[in-house]
Amino acid sequence: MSSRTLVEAVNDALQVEMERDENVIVMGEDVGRAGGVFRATAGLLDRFGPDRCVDTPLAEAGILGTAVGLAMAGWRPVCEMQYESFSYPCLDQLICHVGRYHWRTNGAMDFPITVRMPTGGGVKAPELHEDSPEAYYVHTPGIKVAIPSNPADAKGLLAAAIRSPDPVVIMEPKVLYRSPRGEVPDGDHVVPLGKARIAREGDDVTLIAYGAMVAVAEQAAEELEASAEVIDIRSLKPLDEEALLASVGKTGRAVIVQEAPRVAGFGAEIAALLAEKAILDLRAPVLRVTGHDVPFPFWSLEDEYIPSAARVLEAVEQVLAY
Amino acid sequence: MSSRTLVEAVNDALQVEMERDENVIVMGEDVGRAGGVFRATAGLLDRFGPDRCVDTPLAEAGILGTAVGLAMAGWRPVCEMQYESFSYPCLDQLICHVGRYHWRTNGAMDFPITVRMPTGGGVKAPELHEDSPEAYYVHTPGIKVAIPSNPADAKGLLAAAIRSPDPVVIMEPKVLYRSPRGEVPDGDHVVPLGKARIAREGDDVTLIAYGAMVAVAEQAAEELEASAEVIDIRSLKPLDEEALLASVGKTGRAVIVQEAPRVAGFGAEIAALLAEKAILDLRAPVLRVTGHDVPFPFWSLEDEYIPSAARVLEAVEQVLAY
Amino acid sequence: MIGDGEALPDGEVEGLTEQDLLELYRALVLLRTYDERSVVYHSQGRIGTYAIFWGHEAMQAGAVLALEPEDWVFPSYRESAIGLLRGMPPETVLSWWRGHPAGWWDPRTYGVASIAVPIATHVPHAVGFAWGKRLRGESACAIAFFGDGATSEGAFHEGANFAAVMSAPVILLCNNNGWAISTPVSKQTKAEALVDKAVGYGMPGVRVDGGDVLAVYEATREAAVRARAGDGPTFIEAVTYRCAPHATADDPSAYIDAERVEAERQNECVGRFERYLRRLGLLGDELASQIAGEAKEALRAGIAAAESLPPPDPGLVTRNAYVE
Amino acid sequence: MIGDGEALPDGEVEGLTEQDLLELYRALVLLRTYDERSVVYHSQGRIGTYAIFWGHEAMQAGAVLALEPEDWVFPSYRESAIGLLRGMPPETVLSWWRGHPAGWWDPRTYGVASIAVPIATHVPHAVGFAWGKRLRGESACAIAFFGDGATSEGAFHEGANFAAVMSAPVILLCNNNGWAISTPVSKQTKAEALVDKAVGYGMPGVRVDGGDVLAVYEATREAAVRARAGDGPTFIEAVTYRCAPHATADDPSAYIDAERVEAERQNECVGRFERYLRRLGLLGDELASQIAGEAKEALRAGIAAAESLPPPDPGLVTRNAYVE
Ligand SMILES: Cc1ncc(C[n+]2csc(CCOP(=O)(O)OP(=O)(O)O)c2C)c(N)n1
Ligand SMILES: Cc1ncc(C[n+]2csc(CCOP(=O)(O)OP(=O)(O)O)c2C)c(N)n1
Ligand SMILES: [Mg+2]
Ligand SMILES: [Mg+2]
Repeated sequence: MSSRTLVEAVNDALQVEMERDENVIVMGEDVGRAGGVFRATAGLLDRFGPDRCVDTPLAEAGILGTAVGLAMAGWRPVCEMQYESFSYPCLDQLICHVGRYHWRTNGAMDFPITVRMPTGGGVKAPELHEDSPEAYYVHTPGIKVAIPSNPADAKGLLAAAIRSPDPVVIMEPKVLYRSPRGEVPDGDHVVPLGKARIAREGDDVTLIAYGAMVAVAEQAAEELEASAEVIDIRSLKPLDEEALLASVGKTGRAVIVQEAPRVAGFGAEIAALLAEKAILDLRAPVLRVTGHDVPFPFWSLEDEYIPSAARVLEAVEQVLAY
Repeated sequence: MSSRTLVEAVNDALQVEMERDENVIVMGEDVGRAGGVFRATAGLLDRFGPDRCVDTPLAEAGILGTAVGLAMAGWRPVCEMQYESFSYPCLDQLICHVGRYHWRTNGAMDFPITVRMPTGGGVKAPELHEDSPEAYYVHTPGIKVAIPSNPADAKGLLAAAIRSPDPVVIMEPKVLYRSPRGEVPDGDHVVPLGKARIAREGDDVTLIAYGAMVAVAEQAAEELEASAEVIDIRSLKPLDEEALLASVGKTGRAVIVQEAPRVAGFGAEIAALLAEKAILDLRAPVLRVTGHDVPFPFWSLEDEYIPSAARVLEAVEQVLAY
Repeated sequence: MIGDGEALPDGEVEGLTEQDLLELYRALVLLRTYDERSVVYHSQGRIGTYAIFWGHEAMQAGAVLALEPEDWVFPSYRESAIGLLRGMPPETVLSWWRGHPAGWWDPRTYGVASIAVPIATHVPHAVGFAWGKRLRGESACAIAFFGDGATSEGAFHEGANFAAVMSAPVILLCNNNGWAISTPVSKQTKAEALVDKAVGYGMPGVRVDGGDVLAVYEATREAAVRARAGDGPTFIEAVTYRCAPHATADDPSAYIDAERVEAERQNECVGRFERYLRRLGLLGDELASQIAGEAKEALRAGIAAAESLPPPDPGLVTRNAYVE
Repeated sequence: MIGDGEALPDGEVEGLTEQDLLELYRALVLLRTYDERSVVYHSQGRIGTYAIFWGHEAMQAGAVLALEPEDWVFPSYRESAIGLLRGMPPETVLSWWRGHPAGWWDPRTYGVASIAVPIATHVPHAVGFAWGKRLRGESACAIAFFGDGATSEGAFHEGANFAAVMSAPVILLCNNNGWAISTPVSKQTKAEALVDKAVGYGMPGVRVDGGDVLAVYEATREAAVRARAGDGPTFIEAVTYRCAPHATADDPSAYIDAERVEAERQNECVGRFERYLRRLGLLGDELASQIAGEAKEALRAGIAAAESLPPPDPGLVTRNAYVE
């Protein structure tokens, strides 16, 4: 165990996985000499050389598109998108090829491609540095998506992604990159995709969150009179339905917290799951506390946009009223 | 009134709106001389000339990106994406700029851009000609989305989109392009965005669908013993919540039909809406009948993938059992 | 411009044996037969919409036969049957056009990637593959086929730039057939020639007569030598002309120049090479009809095999999106 | 290459009056002052992360002052303060970097589009605007500023190609400052010069010394004349060097060549033009310090105004996504 920040845990995962499998290749803008704008890839160039830690031209679709070809040549590319909003140019490759190529070969050929990117707001950055686009990725067939909420999971989920034969998108909440620190297992550490984490046990209401919103949900739970269970989804796709249904089966109430814009966001999928499979358990409406259907604001207003513990508490009070 | 196919109705809308407003400009791949691969833009080049019906280079991001500039110069661009799957390259412009630029000017400048594309399966076409990507568009702030299920709405919704000061994506179910025909009002005909249509009245269960799935829902309703109400959403964003809540308030049961892959599809948003605002009315689980979380199959299997009346009936029987 | 659309003979290519020349001819005839039969099968409702490549056979065969078996081919829908030159059975390609999952294949079996439907998006795949092989110290290179219209796409640009920067052993073969559906190349670019684009990527560019199989062969072979020597990618513009509709669903009458089409058909690439071989005395009526017969038989057997396949397993619609 | 990095004087530009030259100088000083003050404000926590453009002032001012007021400017984050040359108050730009909605503006007010954060995505906007103006029979043209790294993006490629095909009256001004954050231009392209890319689009390309304000002015003016004459777009490569970190958040020590930076700083563009004006006898200490004072005062007033703005209306987070 070592105490690490989330970005240090990401770097640790890359070091361990590159050491473990010489087919792992890290590529992206400024990942080499500079070690990444968040230092997630620091030290990889010196340790593994320019063939396995590649500074690419400034072209996201080119990065992901060539990664498809690299996978065909036997590599396991780990592509960094410098910010989530700059991953949009690669959606075309992701939807048309990354999520389809294994299927297109009747399951014969694997495409073990990992795409990792910082995500979300709270860092007072200029426009288009604070989006939360996970819904685009989750809706795409053939793609798996995980979002860690702490350093240990950041390492374990990234390791699972790199070892997975399937394409996985890992979105790292950039607001958590440098704090808080957490205890991270040294060496091999894998957190399997598809398993949620019960961040806090409780009986009266289930707060469902992922990424940076887990801490917000935990804070709300802390301030709450009633007993709230907090579930950290971790793996959006595949989704740990059992964990969610078990908790809501127990509490009968659910509040979903999502930073992304509300409409057709991932929270809707969770609510839909509950409306289908937990309807008899539900004693109250399923509420979503989310960002707004408006672009992420200029950062002086970001705290008004990002769900706060206060907004979560409001929703919880509402569902507890039933 | 004239009897028209859906694609003829689209063409009629373009003719009427281009005549009505000389700032409307149609652009896209093969929209000019060829009149579009589905003939949606037939006759526009001859009638309005090459300045207002533009054959563009083969570059979707370039089409939408230059449309942003054309709007800045006072034009109302109507961009055709040749097939829905070829709209993926323009997602970057759509998310970064089309949906954000009005907001970015503090609401000062309008971007009346329409993007229209054929969508969905059922036409026995090669790979990537039969996707249903509406969720990507609906989730994007600043974008409105409508999907017609019949010729009259195809004309009216497109007219509304072209006249709207906001960017609107119109997705035309290509399986309906050439049949059935329908009565379409001549001349001015606008179907306001944000209003659903009750396709069939009923009391026991509400079938919620849009685009090509409306006919599937209607067929299921037809074959059903019980009395089913069928709602044609038409406008996915803005969404007619009142119409949905009123119907489910009456029936207490809802089945959502969506052709797109299930996870985080638009149907999830509808289910989430009901789980939040209709929970006390719901007497049964909210079920979704959808495509699978797998790429749209080779066309010999498309009928296995696309929701069928039989699959809808199965779901309806389930909810009626409660 | 290597090759010469007018004068014949097309001139010899160093190192090509008579057997090689006949092999090229067999490849041309096989592709031509595949294409012509497919149009018939479509009209008979035995396959779905089909992208015709009549007149592009020399461009396809000349390039592929100039490569080594270890080299990978990245086709667009326009080169759907190019796997036949790598031993892929016709029923596989016919199944693709029949919308049957038997139309999928494992790219490793033939060194042929899946057919790319979205324009230009496979260019970066070929580049990444070639780059990846080079990183492994292997000598394989890759070739990507794409059209004139594809050069307008960002995917082409990003792929070409990566190719040059990574000095990937890849050949970018642009089939300039003058049209992107109804859009003439003059509306696609203001460049005098598509090969001019090579300059901006800092890679060598070659312009060849795509109807001259030997010219394409030679240009491709030289590009492959450069690639294997570590000198990076080459852009080849193969000038052809689309004498047929874009696809069976397309009616070009609205936009095409019928006279030009007629002229091009007169000078079509298979007959042109056949006349050349006959002049060289390498081909006589007997051998010609034998080769034609073999190709016809291959297609007859191919469509029979495709049609005798059991209907696909419905369970497939929920499978193969993920390994796990 | 127009302009000359070494020898001085930079030579005269036909038609430029002494007033014009002094106006150019005022613009340079204003931009330089804005940039240097911003770095200070950032260190004081008065603005957020900031993209430094020290050394790029000549490239920006030379281009914008060569245009007409009707012409639109499409800046990247690197030209965030370019609106100042169009009468935009410093507090607007400072507010942008302070993350305050007062940093948004109506592009029509100054003929300056919003700052483009995603690389190269604004190139098609400038092209569409110019094309649209031409369609209206108006004489306005547009200029897009972007960097060397931006040339690798598909958005640049598609925009440039549209510009040529539509013969849009647009100027594509590539600020080649040698770096994309930590990535040198040598890893961005294999082309000998970025201007080589113009060939592939069939548009004229010019390479100028971006540190020579008169060279940039002249090249831009000529491009604008071509554009207004209906002769379409021009690609201008302005060769500069990034003497500062990419942004206040960046530490270039890991990758930059300190000596080269020092050399470039010695030859920085504002001092260079100042020495030229002094040699011409157009500028003396008094006028120089007056101009410097005006700029300082503008910034002092600007930051004061920005800091005295009321906090933004929280209600904004739910507004302005839609007109209706
Ligand atoms: C990204 C994308 N946009 C549009 C299409 C539709 N489409 C299919 S073929 C074609 C024309 C392609 O022209 P070209 O690149 O010259 O190749 P050719 O068909 O002539 O071989 C178009 C626009 C597509 N398949 N992919
Ligand atoms: C699409 C996109 N990808 C990545 C980034 C992150 N980023 C910001 S500046 C920059 C480097 C840009 O270099 P260049 O184009 O040369 O412009 P310069 O910063 O040198 O002015 C990068 C990669 C971005 N803003 N947009
Ligand atoms: Mg073509
Ligand atoms: Mg730069």
